[in-house]
Amino acid sequence: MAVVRTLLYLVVYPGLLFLFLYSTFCEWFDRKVYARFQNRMGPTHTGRFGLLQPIADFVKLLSKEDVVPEAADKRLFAVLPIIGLAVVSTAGLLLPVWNFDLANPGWTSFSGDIIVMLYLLSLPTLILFLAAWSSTNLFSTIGGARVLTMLFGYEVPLFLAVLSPAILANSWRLAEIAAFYQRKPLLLLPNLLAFIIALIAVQAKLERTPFDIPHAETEIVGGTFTEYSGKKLALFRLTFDIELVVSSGLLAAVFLGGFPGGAVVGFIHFVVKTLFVIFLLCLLRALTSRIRVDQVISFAWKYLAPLAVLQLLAIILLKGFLP
Amino acid sequence: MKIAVFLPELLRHLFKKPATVDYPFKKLEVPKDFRGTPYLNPEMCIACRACERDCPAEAIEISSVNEAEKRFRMVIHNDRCIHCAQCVDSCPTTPKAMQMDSLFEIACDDRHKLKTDWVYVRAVLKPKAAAPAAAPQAAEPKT
Amino acid sequence: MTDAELIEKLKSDLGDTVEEISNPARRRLFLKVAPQRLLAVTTRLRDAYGVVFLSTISGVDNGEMFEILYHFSTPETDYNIRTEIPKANPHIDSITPAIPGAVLYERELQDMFGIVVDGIPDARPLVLPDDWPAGNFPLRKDWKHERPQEVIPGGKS
Amino acid sequence: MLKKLTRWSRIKSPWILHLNSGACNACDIEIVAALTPRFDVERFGILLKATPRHADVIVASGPVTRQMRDRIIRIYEQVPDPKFVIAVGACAMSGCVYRGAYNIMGGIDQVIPVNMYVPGCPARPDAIIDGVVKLLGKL
Amino acid sequence: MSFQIPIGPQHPALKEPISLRMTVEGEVITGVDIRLGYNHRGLEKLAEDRNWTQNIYLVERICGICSHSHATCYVQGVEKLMELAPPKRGLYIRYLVSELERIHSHLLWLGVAGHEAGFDSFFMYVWRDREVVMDLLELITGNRVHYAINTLGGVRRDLDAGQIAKIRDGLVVLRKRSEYYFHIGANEPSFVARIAGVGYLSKEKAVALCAVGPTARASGWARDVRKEDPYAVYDEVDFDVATADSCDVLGRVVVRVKELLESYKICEQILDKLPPGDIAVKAPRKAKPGEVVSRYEAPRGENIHYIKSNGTDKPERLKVRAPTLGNYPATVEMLRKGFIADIPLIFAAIDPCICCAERSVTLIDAGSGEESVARMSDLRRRAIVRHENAPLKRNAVWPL
Repeated sequence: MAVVRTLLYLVVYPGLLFLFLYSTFCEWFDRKVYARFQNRMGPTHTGRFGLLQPIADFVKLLSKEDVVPEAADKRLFAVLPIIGLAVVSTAGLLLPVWNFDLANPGWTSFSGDIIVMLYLLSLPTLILFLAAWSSTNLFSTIGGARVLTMLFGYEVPLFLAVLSPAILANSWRLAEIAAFYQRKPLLLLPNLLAFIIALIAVQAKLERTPFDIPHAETEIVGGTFTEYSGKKLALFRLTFDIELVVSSGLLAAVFLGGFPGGAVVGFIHFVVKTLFVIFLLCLLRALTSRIRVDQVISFAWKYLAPLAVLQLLAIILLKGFLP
Repeated sequence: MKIAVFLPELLRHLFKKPATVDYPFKKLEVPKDFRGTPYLNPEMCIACRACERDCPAEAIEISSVNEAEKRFRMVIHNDRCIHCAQCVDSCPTTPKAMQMDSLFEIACDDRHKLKTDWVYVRAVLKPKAAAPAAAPQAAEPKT
Repeated sequence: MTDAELIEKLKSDLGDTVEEISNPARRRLFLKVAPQRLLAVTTRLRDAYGVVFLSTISGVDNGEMFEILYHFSTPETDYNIRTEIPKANPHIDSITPAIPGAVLYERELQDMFGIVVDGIPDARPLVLPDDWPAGNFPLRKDWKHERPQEVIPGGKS
Repeated sequence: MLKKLTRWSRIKSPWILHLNSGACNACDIEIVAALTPRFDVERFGILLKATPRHADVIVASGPVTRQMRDRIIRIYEQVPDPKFVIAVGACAMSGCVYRGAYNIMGGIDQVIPVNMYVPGCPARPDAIIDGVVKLLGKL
Repeated sequence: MSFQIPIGPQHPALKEPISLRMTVEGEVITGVDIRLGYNHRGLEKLAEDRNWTQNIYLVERICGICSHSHATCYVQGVEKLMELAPPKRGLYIRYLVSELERIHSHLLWLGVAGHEAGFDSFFMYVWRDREVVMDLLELITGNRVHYAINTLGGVRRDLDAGQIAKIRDGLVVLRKRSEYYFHIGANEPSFVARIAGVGYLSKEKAVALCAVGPTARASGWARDVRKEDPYAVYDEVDFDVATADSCDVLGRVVVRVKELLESYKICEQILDKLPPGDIAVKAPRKAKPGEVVSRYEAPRGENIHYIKSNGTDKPERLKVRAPTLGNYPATVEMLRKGFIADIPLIFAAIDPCICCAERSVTLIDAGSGEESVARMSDLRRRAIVRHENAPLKRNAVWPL
C-alpha cells in the first residue's frame, strides 16, 4: 500500500503529472498577464481562453522532426534535457504542499531540504550551459558563456536572501519555516527586502527579461537553444516552466507563509500564492528592458549582495531581541 | 531618473479592454478609397493598352484573340499587381474601364488561381450604341 | 553668398583647374574638372570652402566616355564636380585622402561600371553577389542580361 | 487519436520565422505589425521565433536576390519537418516591379516550395492573418 | 579568445538581409566588416527601361518605410526636368503625407529600439499607437504603406473636410502619446542604462564619415535639407532642427522624439494653410534632355536622386543614394569597442533601411548544422506533390 501511495505521489499528485499540468497553466497565466500588460489579448483561441496553448505547443514540438547538429556531442545533446527535467521535478517534490503534517513528515521533508532545493535549482543552469556548449553553435556558445557569467551574479544574493527567513525561523526545513511564519505572520514583514532580492534573483535564474541575456534573440539569435528543436526543445521548455513553478513555490513557502490548512485549503493557498509570485515576476518582465551581462554582474554585486547581507544582519539582530 | 516609470501605464492597461481587433471573425472596414484588386469593366474597354503600357509590374496583359471580330483577351495577374491604381488613372474612358474594388483577402495556395481573365469585344466610345452587339460575347469573367 | 558670387570667387580662386562652372538651378553648381585634378580640387574645396559632405558619387555611361559626378553639399550651396574618363581605359584617382567617407561610393562605382579607382583603401565588391561573373558591369549601357525563365509551380486547376 | 492530437497541436501552435530575401521592408513591417496589440497573432498561438530550428512556418517576403538564393535554401533546410512557407506580398510571389532586374531570381517559389500566397503590396496585417488562417485550414 | 560572429542576413535583430561579421574577444567587439549585396536588386538598371510614370512606382518600392520620400524626391526632380509647376494644394498634400510618413517612421523606429533593447512592452505600446498614423495614411492615400499619392505634376487624391478633421484628431492623440514615450524613454532606468553612452560618435567623426540625418544631428551637427535647401513648402512653415549633443544612442532617441513633435507642428501648419484649387497638372510623356539633382530629407537623413534625361520617355540614368548607405562608415566606427549586446542597438540606432541602401553584408547562417543543399528540381517536385495532396477547401474555416 505504501508503495502504491509513494508511486502515486511521484507520478500523479504532486509528482510529474500534476507538475506538468500546473506548469502549463502557469505558463499560460504568465503569457496572458504579460499580454494584458501590453494591451493585447494573448493566447485566446486554444481551448477555453487559450488555456491549452502551452499544451498545444508542447505536443507540436514533440511531433516535430528532431535535428541534431553534426558537430554536436550527440549523447550529451540528447540526454541533457531529460536530466534537466528530472532535476527540477525532484526539486518540485520537496515543496511543502503535501507534507504539511509536521508531526508525521513524509520522506520528502527533512531538515536541510531548503539547501537541497536551492542546490537542485542551480543545477538547471549548469545543464543549460552544457547544452549550449555541446551544440557547438557559435551563438549557443556565447549564450552558454553568458549563462555561467550570470550564475555568478544572482546565485549568492538568492542564497543569502533565502537564508534570512530561515535564520529567523531557526530551521533548515521548509515545512518548519512555513509553520513558523504561520504562527507569527507579522514576522514576515522584516523579510520584505529579502523577498524583493529573491524575486529579482529568481527572475535572473529563470532568464526572463531583464535577464534574458543568454537567449536574447535580437543579439544572439536563439542563444542557448539555437540548435535545439523538436522533443528536446519541448523538454527544455517544460523544464523552464516547472522551474518557474518550483521557484515561485519556494518563494511562497519561505516568504509568504507556506500553504497551511490541509489538502484542499493548502492547495488553494499554493495556487494563489504561486500565482501571486508569478504575477510579480511577470510585472518585472513587462516593466524593464534587457540589460547587458556586465551590468547584471555589477548590479548583483553592487546592490543585491550587500543588501542581502544587510538584511541578514538585521534579521540576526532582530532575533536577539525576540523572546 | 525614477524607478518603474512604466508601472502606472501597465497597471492601468491590465484591466482595460485590449486594443486587439477580433479580426478573422469580424472583418475590418477599409476606407472608401482603398485600393484593392483591379478589375475590368469590359463594356467600356476600348483596348487602347494605356493600362498595359503604364503598369509598373507587368500585371496586365492584353492580347488579341481575333483581330477581325475585335475580340481581345485581358489577363490581370493579381500575383504581380502592386495595387498602385495607375491603370485606373491611365484609363482614358469615362466611366473608367479599369476599376479597383476593396477586396484584399485573396490569399491562395496556387498562383494560377490569382489570374483574372476576360475575353471581350472592343467597345466603341459610346457604350449605349454598341451594347446590343457586344453583350452576348462581352463580360465572360473566368476566375 | 549667392550662387553667382560664389562662381566668381571659385573662378578667380581655382583658375584653370576648373574647366567650366555652370549654375542651372538655384543652389546647384556644376564644376567640370579634368580627372587628374580631381583630388586637388576636392582638397582645395574642402579646406577653403568647407565642402566636407559628400552626398554620393554617380556614374553615367555616355557611350565612349564615363561621366562621374561627385555630389557635395554645404549649407550655402551644392557642388557637383563632374569629370569624364574614357571607357577604354577607366581609371580615376580615389578621393578618400580628402573625404574618407567616399569609400563606399567608390566601391559601388567599381562594381557597377568597372571603373578602376586608384588608391582605394578597400577594393572588395560592395553590392554584387559573391558568385557574380567577373567582367560584368551591370550599369554599362552595352550590358544586357537574360531574364531567367519563370516556372510557376502547380498545375492549372 | 494521436494523429488528431498532433494535427490539432500543429494548427494551434504555428511558430513563424520571418525571412526577408531582399524585400523593400514594407511587408516585413506589416508582418511585425501583425504581432503588435492591434492584430496580436499570439491569440492563435503564433509566436515569432528567432532561429529556423524552432519554426514551423516560414513567412517570406521580397523577391529573391541572387545573393540570398542559396541562403534561403539553407534556411529552409534547417527548419525541421513538417514545415510550411507563406509568401507575403507581390514581390515574394512573382517579383512584382522588380521583374526582369538582373539580380532578381523571381518569387520565393522559384527557390523553395510555397504553400500559400498572400497578395498585396504590401499585404495588410489582416491579409497576412487571412493567409495564415487559410493555410491552417488546409492542414 | 577571439572569434568571429556573423550577424545576418537572416537574423532576428535585422528585419532585412545584411551581413555584419564581428570579431569579438569575449563580449567586446574588436573588428567589424559589413557586406552588402543581399538586398541588391538592380533597380538603377531597371529604371532605365521603364517610362517616367512607371518609375514613380518603382522608386517607391525601393523602401517600404520611406517609400514616399523616394517617390517625392524622384517626382520633384522630374517635375523640374519637365518644367512643371504643381499647384499649391497638391504640394501641400504631398508634404502633409511626407510629414505623416516621418511620424510613422520615427514611431516605428522608437518601437524597434525598444525591441532591440529587449523592452517589449515599450515596443508594443509604441506600435499600437503607430496604428493611428497608419490609419490616417490609409485614409488619405488608400493604402497603409506605398501610398502612391504622387504623380508627375501633383498628387492623385484630394483631401475633404472630414479627412482633415480626422487628421487633426489623430495628431492630438499622437502628440500626447509621443510626449509620454519621451518621458518613458528618458526615465526608465534599465532602458537608459542600455542606451546611454552606447555607440559614441564624435562630431568630428560624424563630419569626416559623412553621416546623415538623425545620426549626424545626434552628434551635434545640425544638418537638415528642409532647412538648408528648402524645397516646396518648407520655407512657408515654421519648425526647428532637432539636435542633441550626447553623441550616443540616447541622443538619437531624443533627436527622433523631438523631430516627431516638430512634425506634428508642421502637419498642423500645413492643414491650417491648405489652399483651395487643383491638385495636379497634366504631365507630358517625355522630358527634355537635361539633368537634375533632387534632394529630400527622408526620415533617416538626406535622400538624393540624380536624374538625367535624354529626351525620350525613359530616363537615361537614375542614381539613388539612400541615407542608410551614407551612415555605414559611421556605424562601423560606432560599433568598435562596443559589446555584443550593443550590436543590435547601435545598428538599429542609425535606423538602417537596407533595402534603401539596396545593397547588403557576408552571411553565415544561424545554424551550423550539416546542410545538404537540396536541388531545385527536387524541391519543386515536392511542392507539386504537396499542392496536389492538399487542396484548399472552399471557405475553409480554421477550427478554433
